[in-house]
Amino acid sequence: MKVVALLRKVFLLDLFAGLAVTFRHQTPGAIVTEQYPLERPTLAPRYRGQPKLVKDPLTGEILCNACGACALACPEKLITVESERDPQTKKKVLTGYRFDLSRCMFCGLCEEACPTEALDLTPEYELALYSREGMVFEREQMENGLQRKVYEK
Amino acid sequence: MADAPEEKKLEQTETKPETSSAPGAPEAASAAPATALAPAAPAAAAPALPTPPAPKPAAKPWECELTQRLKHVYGSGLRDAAEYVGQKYIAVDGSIAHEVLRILHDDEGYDMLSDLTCVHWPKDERPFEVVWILYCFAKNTYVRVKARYAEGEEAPTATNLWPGANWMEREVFDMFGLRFAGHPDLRRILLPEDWQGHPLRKDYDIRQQDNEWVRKNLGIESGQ
Amino acid sequence: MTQNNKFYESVEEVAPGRTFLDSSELVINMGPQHPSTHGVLRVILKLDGEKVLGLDCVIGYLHRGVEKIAENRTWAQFNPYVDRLDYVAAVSNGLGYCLAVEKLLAVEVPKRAQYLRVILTELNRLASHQVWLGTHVLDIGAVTPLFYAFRDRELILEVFEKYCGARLTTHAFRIGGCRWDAYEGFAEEVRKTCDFIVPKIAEYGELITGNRIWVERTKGVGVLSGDDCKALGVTGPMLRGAGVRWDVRKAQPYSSYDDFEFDIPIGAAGDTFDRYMVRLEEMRQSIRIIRQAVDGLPEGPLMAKVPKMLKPPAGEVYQNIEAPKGELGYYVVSDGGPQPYRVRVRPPSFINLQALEKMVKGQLVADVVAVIGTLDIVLGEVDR
Amino acid sequence: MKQALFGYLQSKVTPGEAGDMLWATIYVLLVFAGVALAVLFMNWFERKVMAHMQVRMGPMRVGPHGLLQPIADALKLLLKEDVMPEKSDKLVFWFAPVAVCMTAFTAMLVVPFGRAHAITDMNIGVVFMLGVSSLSVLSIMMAGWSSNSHYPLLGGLRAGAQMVSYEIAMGLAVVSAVMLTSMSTGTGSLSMMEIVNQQFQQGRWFAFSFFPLGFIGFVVFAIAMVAETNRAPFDLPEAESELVAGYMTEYSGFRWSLFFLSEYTAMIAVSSIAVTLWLGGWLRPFPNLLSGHRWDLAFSWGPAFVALATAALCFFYVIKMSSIRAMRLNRLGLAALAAVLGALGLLMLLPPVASRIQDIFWFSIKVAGFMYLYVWYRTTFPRYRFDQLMKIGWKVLLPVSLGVVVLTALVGVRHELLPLVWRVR
Repeated sequence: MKVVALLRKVFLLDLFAGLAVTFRHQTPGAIVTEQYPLERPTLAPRYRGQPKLVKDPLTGEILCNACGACALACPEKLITVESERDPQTKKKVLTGYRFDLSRCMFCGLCEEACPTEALDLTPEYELALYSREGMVFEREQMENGLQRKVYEK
Repeated sequence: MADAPEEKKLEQTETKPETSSAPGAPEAASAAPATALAPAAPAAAAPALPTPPAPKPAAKPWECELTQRLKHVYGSGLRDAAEYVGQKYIAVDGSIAHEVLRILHDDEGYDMLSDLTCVHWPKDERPFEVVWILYCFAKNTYVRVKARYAEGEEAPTATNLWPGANWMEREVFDMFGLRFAGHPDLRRILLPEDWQGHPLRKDYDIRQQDNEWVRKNLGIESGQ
Repeated sequence: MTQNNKFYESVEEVAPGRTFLDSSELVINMGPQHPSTHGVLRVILKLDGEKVLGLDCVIGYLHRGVEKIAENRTWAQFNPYVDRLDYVAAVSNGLGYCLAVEKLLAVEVPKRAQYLRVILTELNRLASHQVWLGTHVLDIGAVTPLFYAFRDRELILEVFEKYCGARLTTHAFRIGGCRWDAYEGFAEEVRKTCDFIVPKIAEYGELITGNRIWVERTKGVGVLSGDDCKALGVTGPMLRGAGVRWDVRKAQPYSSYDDFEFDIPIGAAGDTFDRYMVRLEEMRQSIRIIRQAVDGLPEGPLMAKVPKMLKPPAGEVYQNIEAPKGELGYYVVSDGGPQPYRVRVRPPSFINLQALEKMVKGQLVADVVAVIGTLDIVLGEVDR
Repeated sequence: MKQALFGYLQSKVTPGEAGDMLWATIYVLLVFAGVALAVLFMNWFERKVMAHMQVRMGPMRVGPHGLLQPIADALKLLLKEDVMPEKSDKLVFWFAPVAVCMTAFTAMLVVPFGRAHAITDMNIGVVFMLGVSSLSVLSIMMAGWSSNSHYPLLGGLRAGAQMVSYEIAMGLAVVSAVMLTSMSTGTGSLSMMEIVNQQFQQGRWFAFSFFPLGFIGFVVFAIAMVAETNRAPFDLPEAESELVAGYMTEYSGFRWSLFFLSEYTAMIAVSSIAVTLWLGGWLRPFPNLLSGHRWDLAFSWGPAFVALATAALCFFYVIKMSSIRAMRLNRLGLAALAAVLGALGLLMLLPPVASRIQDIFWFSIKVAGFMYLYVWYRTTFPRYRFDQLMKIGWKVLLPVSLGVVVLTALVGVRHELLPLVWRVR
């Protein structure tokens, strides 16, 4: 078999094999690039993206009972929950909710710790913002998402 | 992102149950809970569980030909030889650590030093507990050798037995400040050369580096 | 920052005024910002022309103090940080940490969770090897395999995204089992991924393995014998490339790896080419494991009975797994409190990187680049 | 006055030879503009072909399918600040890119684009081109040395050693081709025009004459030429992974683009030598085998066919492109391009235009083929290590080209050895 190996070596067959592979890939069908602003990918439902305070579909007010479990569970202590006790119902009502997205690593521990499924990390991934302070989400941003003007060229 | 340490200090003092180890051996590895004392911890931790939790794993003394020989040769030098959750370890006195390692390397055929690290027990008078994790390819077994060193004391280097220990010892020096006698090139490996303090010590305070930096570069006392 | 070490006595310090051109040897700085150091690794090379006289690795640029962070987080809270160690094989890091803590708690993870963990870890090994292949071959000059490898890796990241919600830093497992069940269509998608990737591995071979330039650039380069590996503590594909048939999944089986049969590829000469072949074969073996695990996925619960606030009994455990880079070990010490007392990560990349000097002394500059590629180091794990 | 101005047009000789300075300068400007345009197109072509081979799209944003990308790059490079390192040797640092551009463009002086379409036709044409292209080694080493930093120095030295050693193999391969020119008239010639005419008279491209020998000489030249221009498997002087960017590391902005320009020009120059010597310069394929009026007509429609084909392709993509507002301008641009190409194609169908265009067309198609090879190599092959590169240069290419020269000589002189190879008329 030495001769065949020698012939292969002399006639550069291994180089041509490599060339054939790259040539084969030139068909337009093989291209995998996605033109981002035109074709926007839809992500999996479990994707851990922008946090949102879930609203009860029937009554419209948020499910959060201001227990602060998420604030405790967060490794980076990014969430601050402010609440006050409602005199009649003796139950805590959520007044302020701050979520500092600049240091969040989207680990999902807050979502797990929430007893009433009020906090949900949505598959929304476009989180670019203009200022560092803007990264701290207040309560209304948490409820109805980022109000940001998306420019259509 | 370094976390403010005082909160941790609060955490650490109030919950660390000082399970006293076997009476009489003061520096026994406090990590190895005494078998004799009735374990109080698990009952309190999960009162509501209907079924009692699995019996708390405890360190069973580990008797085998090797430990006999070591006990025979070193007597009190061999502090403890036990097996915890199926993992065998021997705690030896700092001074004889190197010989034990050499015996394990040459006679017992532990040809790979899988890991070398250190644990800081500030309460002990010998705070630095150096851990060698050895592996023997022939017998496919792991063994852990532990030894304790005081503040200024020098641990023996393992680079002559396993060259792989070089960087690991440099890292222990970098993180704990424990010097290794006979190490070819002992200097900091992860942190910059002129870093103040050794971070992985329990009593390490990040501000000490900031103050140093401010003093050196700006010439004023740091306001923190 | 004066380097008070003898190694840095380049000419400028020895004879100020004379430029670097006057000295016989050249001290050049490869990194920390350099196209082929796989992250922020700085290698100071002492060259005689093109030949490497000596080198010194300066690391620590990506040091985040993960082990110190561990001491200020609860057991469950530290889990996401572990993904950031070897960010290319995040799932394996998570598996190692969870197994270590479960061993501390002496908790038995249900069979279904174990199988799910095996599937995801092996998929992650594939993805990690593909990143290795892409960057290693790119350093030696062929730019195309990188894009083919990343195209195939995309399918695996898709499975991760659908299963646990993140592509790279997955935080896929919890202490005591898995949090999510396999989403519907999980089995078909994993099978489809495997069927897609097997012919692609053959295609990498066609494009690279036969290529004489590749063979010349890798055969006999960066040789490390089996005994050197053992002495230096080098593990993983580096050790197997040197002919030692040792894999933690076979030697100390964990997470029901002993239910699957797969074989361990080994090389002969312990050079870059053998390690390349070992890793390619490992990708095929991983696919074999995945197929067996997906077919045999048992029904059953996902989480073991683990209290919400973990307080493992005081004690210490060393748990190691076979990460794509080598033996990844966790030496975990608990003092009975809600927070780990000490978490030590045995980083395979850090220990394998030590062998760089031995493998490259006397070779050429181009080989330093090839050897860094074959070491397959990730600086997140080297610096911790 | 008119005679003085347009007198040259009737003559069948290159302007340089006819001594007509006006038309010579016009030709120089034409060739300079043509090569610059080719370099711009080559920039786009390389990125697109490489992208498609790597399952990605390549530039798509600037203009339809990235057609305006080269212009954007050129503009960017002009506006970018070109840094001159403080400790560098200022004069040499400044002069290096100028010198490399000068040598690259002077090599284009004798390239025969058509029957009389060359700036001048020296009787030492080929040697002149090789001599000038070897000058570029000097400027690359100047660039490497003057940057006064480690990587460029290593890159410059590597370039010096590599180009010198591959020039010998190239020279010998050229010698074997030039020897073939003497087969019919007894006296060979170095002038590029003459070489092509010889191939026409001998009725065979030199790549196929004396069958194995000519082809081996051609392959040796093709390999040496890739090494000469520091490309693909031999691009060690600017090996990204080791030397960051080799001798070009310290350059930025306009100076860097000069290096870039000269690299592509050198590629065009060297592949035009290969085309002229082995693939019959401007001769259309099978000039003798398929001769006769009908074939001439068919081949003369070559350029028109190519122009119309690209116009159809552009039109197809105009339809396929998504019709949202953002892409409207791109679609418009592409449609305009399709219209222009279509008109050009139709224009080329007219016989007078066809016959003039044909020579230049066939020459540039062959050079374009070589360009495609360059890009194809760069996509596929890993990089040689420096000692392996020198080993191939000295131990493989040099003996092979020496053997080819000796054998060609033997076969040429002793016709009776011909049974081994095809008989020459």
